[in-house]
Amino acid sequence: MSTLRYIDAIRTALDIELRRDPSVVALGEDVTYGGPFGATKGLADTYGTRIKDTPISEATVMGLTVGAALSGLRPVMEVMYIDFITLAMDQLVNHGAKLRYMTDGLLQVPMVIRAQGGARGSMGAHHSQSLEAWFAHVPGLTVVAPSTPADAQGLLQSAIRSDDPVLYLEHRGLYWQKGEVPDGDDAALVPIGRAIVRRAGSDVTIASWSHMMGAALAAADQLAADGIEAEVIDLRSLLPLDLDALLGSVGRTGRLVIAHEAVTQGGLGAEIAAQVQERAWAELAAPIARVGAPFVPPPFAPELERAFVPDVDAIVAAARRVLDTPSRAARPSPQSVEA
Amino acid sequence: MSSPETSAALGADPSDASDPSVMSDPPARAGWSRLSYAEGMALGLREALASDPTVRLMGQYFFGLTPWRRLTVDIRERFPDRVWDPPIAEIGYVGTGIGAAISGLRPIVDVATASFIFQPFSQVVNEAANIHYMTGGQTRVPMVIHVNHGIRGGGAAQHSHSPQAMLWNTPGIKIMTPSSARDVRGLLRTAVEDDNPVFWADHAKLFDYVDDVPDAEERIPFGVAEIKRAGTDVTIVGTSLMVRRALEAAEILAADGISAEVVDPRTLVPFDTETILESVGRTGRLVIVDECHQSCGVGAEIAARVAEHAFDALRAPIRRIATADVPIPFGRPMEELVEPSAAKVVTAVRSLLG
Amino acid sequence: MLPDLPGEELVAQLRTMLRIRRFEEALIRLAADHDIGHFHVYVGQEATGVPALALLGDGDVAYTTHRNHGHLIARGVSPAGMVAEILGKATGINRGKGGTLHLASAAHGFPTTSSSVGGPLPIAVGSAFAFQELGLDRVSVALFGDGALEEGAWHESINIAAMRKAPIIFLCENNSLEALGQKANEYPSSTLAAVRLTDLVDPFGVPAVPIDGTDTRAVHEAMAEAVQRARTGGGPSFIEARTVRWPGNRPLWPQLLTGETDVTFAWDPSGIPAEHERWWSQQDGLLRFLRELLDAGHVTREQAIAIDTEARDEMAAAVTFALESPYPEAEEAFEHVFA
Amino acid sequence: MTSVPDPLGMLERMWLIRAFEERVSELYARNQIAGLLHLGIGQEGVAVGLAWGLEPRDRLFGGHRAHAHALARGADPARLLMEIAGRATGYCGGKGGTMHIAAPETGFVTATGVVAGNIPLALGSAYASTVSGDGALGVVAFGDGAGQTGSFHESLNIAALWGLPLLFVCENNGYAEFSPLSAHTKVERLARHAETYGIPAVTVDGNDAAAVLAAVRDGVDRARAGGGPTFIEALTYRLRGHYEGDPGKYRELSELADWKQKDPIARFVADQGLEAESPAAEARARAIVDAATDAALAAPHASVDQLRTQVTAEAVA
Repeated sequence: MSTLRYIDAIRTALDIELRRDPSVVALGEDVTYGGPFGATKGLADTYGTRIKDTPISEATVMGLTVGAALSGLRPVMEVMYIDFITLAMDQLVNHGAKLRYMTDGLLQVPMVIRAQGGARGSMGAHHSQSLEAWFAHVPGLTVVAPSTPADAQGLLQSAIRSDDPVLYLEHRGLYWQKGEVPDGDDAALVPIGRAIVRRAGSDVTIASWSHMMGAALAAADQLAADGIEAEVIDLRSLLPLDLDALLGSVGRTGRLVIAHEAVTQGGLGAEIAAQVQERAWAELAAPIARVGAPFVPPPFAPELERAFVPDVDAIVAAARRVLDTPSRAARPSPQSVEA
Repeated sequence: MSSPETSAALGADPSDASDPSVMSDPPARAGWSRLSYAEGMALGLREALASDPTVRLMGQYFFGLTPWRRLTVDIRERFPDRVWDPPIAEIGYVGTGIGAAISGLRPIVDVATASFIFQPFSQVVNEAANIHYMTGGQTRVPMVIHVNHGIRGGGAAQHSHSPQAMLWNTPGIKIMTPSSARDVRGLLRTAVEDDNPVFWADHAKLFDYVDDVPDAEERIPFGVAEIKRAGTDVTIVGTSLMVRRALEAAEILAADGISAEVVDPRTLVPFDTETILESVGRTGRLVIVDECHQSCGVGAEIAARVAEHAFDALRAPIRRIATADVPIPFGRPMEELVEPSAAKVVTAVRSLLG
Repeated sequence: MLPDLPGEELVAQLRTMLRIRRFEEALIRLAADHDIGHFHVYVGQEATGVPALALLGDGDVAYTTHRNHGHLIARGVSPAGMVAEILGKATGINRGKGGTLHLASAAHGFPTTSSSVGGPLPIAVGSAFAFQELGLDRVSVALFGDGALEEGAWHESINIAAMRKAPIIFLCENNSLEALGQKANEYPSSTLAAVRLTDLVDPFGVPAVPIDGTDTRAVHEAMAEAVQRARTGGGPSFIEARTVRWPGNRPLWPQLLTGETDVTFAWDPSGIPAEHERWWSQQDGLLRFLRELLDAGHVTREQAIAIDTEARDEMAAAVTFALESPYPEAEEAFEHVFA
Repeated sequence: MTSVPDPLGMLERMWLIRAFEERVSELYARNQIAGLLHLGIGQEGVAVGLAWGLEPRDRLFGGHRAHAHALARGADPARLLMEIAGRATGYCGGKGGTMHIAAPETGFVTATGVVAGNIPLALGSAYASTVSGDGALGVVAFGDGAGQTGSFHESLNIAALWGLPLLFVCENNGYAEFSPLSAHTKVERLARHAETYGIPAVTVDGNDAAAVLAAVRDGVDRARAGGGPTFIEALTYRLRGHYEGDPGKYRELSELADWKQKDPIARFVADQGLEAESPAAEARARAIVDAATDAALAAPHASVDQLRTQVTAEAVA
């Protein structure tokens, strides 16, 4: 085990995979310098031209990454702020995500898009968004969002080894957090599509991911002080979702709160709620509560930014709300549910 | 009744198109006309151009490549200086539309096939949607961005998108998804007069549907759902073309003695949650039919809201009928399998009623 | 050389340049004690923006970028409201919702400011389009750095502007001389293959001139010609104003590496520190302009010091105003999503 | 006259493309093919001149008008037609269709339905070969409509900056969708843009397959020698509309008649002295297309069982 910061874990994952596999390359604006936060710092010293600076041409660099992936490389592209992925949406959505399907598997696109986001540090509406729901809406993509250094390393290694286009979402509010990471080339690997229970409990399930996990765990601590045991699930993988883990937990607790930093409306919480209400109909004792950002662009002022990002109190309040709903054991049983 | 969708197939010469005056039945009642959806669109565009000299059309594929595109020719003849054909440079011309809106015009910008919205996505979601907010309310962007969305027949993965769910997750842009000649005309008038960017999603397979439209000018407010068919046993919420599929399903269900209520939200932003909750309060059951992909689609948000706010009224889980979570395949049998259909709605309703 | 303008106008431009310089210096000092996030300053480019924007009239618009502070002051926006905005205060010009990246003042002809590289270019073309269609005698100016030329938005925008003969001026402030990462082209730009930036313009038939961005006469004349061309139906123009990157702009966060500006350097080089001798004696456009004004007798040393003192005092007061201003109510976060 | 090493092979392939495209047009008119079809009749000279200058390992990316490019590189006409007709046995199992054909084993990697969307893909392919050292060139064919897109500019810049082994082949057929080029840009020759970035550029008569081949060889030689990208602008003409069913009313009939006089096949036959061989070559091509048609129409439609396969490498539920 080593103690690493989240950002160091990202760099370690890149280092391991670059060393293991000569087809891995890293591309992006200023990546030889290390990028704005140092995720790729020093890699160019070891791997030379396999660390490649690009012009500020997001659309083309995304397409170039797709083209490199279907020509034998495993490129890892860094999008400096996820907001700028909007400039490259056509190449990501219309090409990277679809080429395997459109060609019925004649082509494959083993690439990773690293992008960081989140409303931290007063960067305003063009540098602060959480956009995972867009990508969880696009068939063909895989979307992961680690919350700990161990997952940051393990999921990035798995993403690079995956034969699919993976969107790897970092949160810059996590970069300096430290955690234990297993040593070795394969020890840290985290399978894609598998959630993890961060805290066991029986009264209410709180599902979250990325930076909001910290608030979710803090909320569980607060609830525990009142004797309420919350089970906290870190989804980690957003497409595909580990629905079995969620349904298992909700089967025990009967209550679900979904907390994310993205705008609530049209967010991934909606998809989770829609699936769980359908498939855990009989077990649900109370309405599913969603905690997310209001339907506004990320504001700049620190006060407004704090008001925009959901906090521990919001999660606690949502948990209390669903716990206050009288249990409905006598809910009618579901009809046959189509797969 | 044979579906008019088939006649919207691509590729026929406009001169082969049936004359709309022949297609349209005599007016149903005084002061109303029977118009196809495409004619309703054209009427709305003409009225908007006539009523406000600052309205401009940027682009020329409002009617896609369907025979109805001759209506664009008609508009161009009436307003020769008000239509601009930009190059294939969506970033450039959508941005041009934004700047023009900031500086005194009310442009209606056509991005044509909805899949192409991903080219100027940054202009739409980072610029148009944010400007009013980022400037603390100083600057307004009164523009309409038009697309033809959805599975239109052989469009495959790059010409069949329904991107409105992604934009529903994007604060600052209004969204209209009309389903009838009357709605598209009336909503368009409201959209053009709105001081915000409005995303206007049409479906080429709607163009031939004929409905009554008032002869007088009409503006339909945003955020007001319409109950397209009243019923008591189940609520079916549909958007855009899926309203038609929902109505077909309701017809089939009626033959079995099942009374379905069909609700058309008409706009996603703002969204009329109340009307749906009221309907579900009466029926206790909800099926949502929408053409976005299911994962994080329009149906997800509606289901999550209703599941939270009508928890006690619901007598069965909410079912979503959406486009399957695969890129849109090209071959016909596969295409039919992925898209939402009346039959799928019927099956879902029956599963809820047992 | 000096523009062919009355002495009092030139002195007014000197005042504006000093106000910009003192604003940016005050901001850098403020950032040492207050977390104001990432910001970009206009130091070293005052001699471009001030004479260029002085040629615009009421109703003309300009679209600027992340490096916008100098442009706004040049057109009369209140520095106090700008600092307040940068601190996210309720009295900020964007009510705390934009911050340094998005400073805008519609009343002063800055309808919106985008921090997406290249993003404002087509929007600026759109304003020119509207002026044409509405028959208004107005021009639109796109202000951008050389990096924007790497974006596809640039190519699409100039093509449309050229097709339409739109009344627009593309004013590219290339501040990359002596910047990091230069390539061996005639004029440095980190990631463009074109030998000269103006080569990118030539195929479109748009008049394009490279000028020394510290030569106020060159700026004035190129801009006057471009404005005249736009107002008389001659279509777009492209100006590349070249300046040296101020050493304090090289770190990720701006720093006063050269020390604060000392106007006496203009006439007393003995005080210039050796390590920044080139900057203060040859590369700083503001001091060059002051030297030329002194030589031409438009201003005395005493007057220069007095103007500078006023500028310092104004900016100190602006900072005080901003610091003392209240933060916005959190509910402000929900305002202005829609008009 | 420029001599070419394999005139009969080139002629037969041009006839194959012509016969194939005419057949696709007929099938579409008979409603046996769905979708939005863009045919390249009249542009065979570019596709074949290009293909004959490449090696099998080189990777070509086509646009929405790419049947010709796939056939020129050696795609099986039957499997290609099956794909266009949405059959399970088509190259892409019926999932791609006309705008997304692929035959990677022939060096025709894929097509795209997005104008200019293929240019960055080819760029990435060329970049990959600089890393892997596999010696493959990236090659991209696109129309003049792509020249006004941002991706075009971004790609020229990166290709030049990085000195990528890449051929840009612009088929300037004078029309972007329904508009003459002059309505979309003031730039008459898109090769001008390439020169801006220091990319060697040449404009050739695209209806002269031999001239195209010569230009391609120059570019290929340069790229293989480490000399970076080359831009070839081939002037040609679309004898059909933008898509099948497009009445083409935006064009003058006299213009169409002029270009019919410059038919690339007739031109090649005359230039290469193949008058005696041409009828048999045409007959062979048409027979191949007849057989392909029979096979395609007899093939099973795409199976709905395959609907959810190949979305990702990991099977989806």
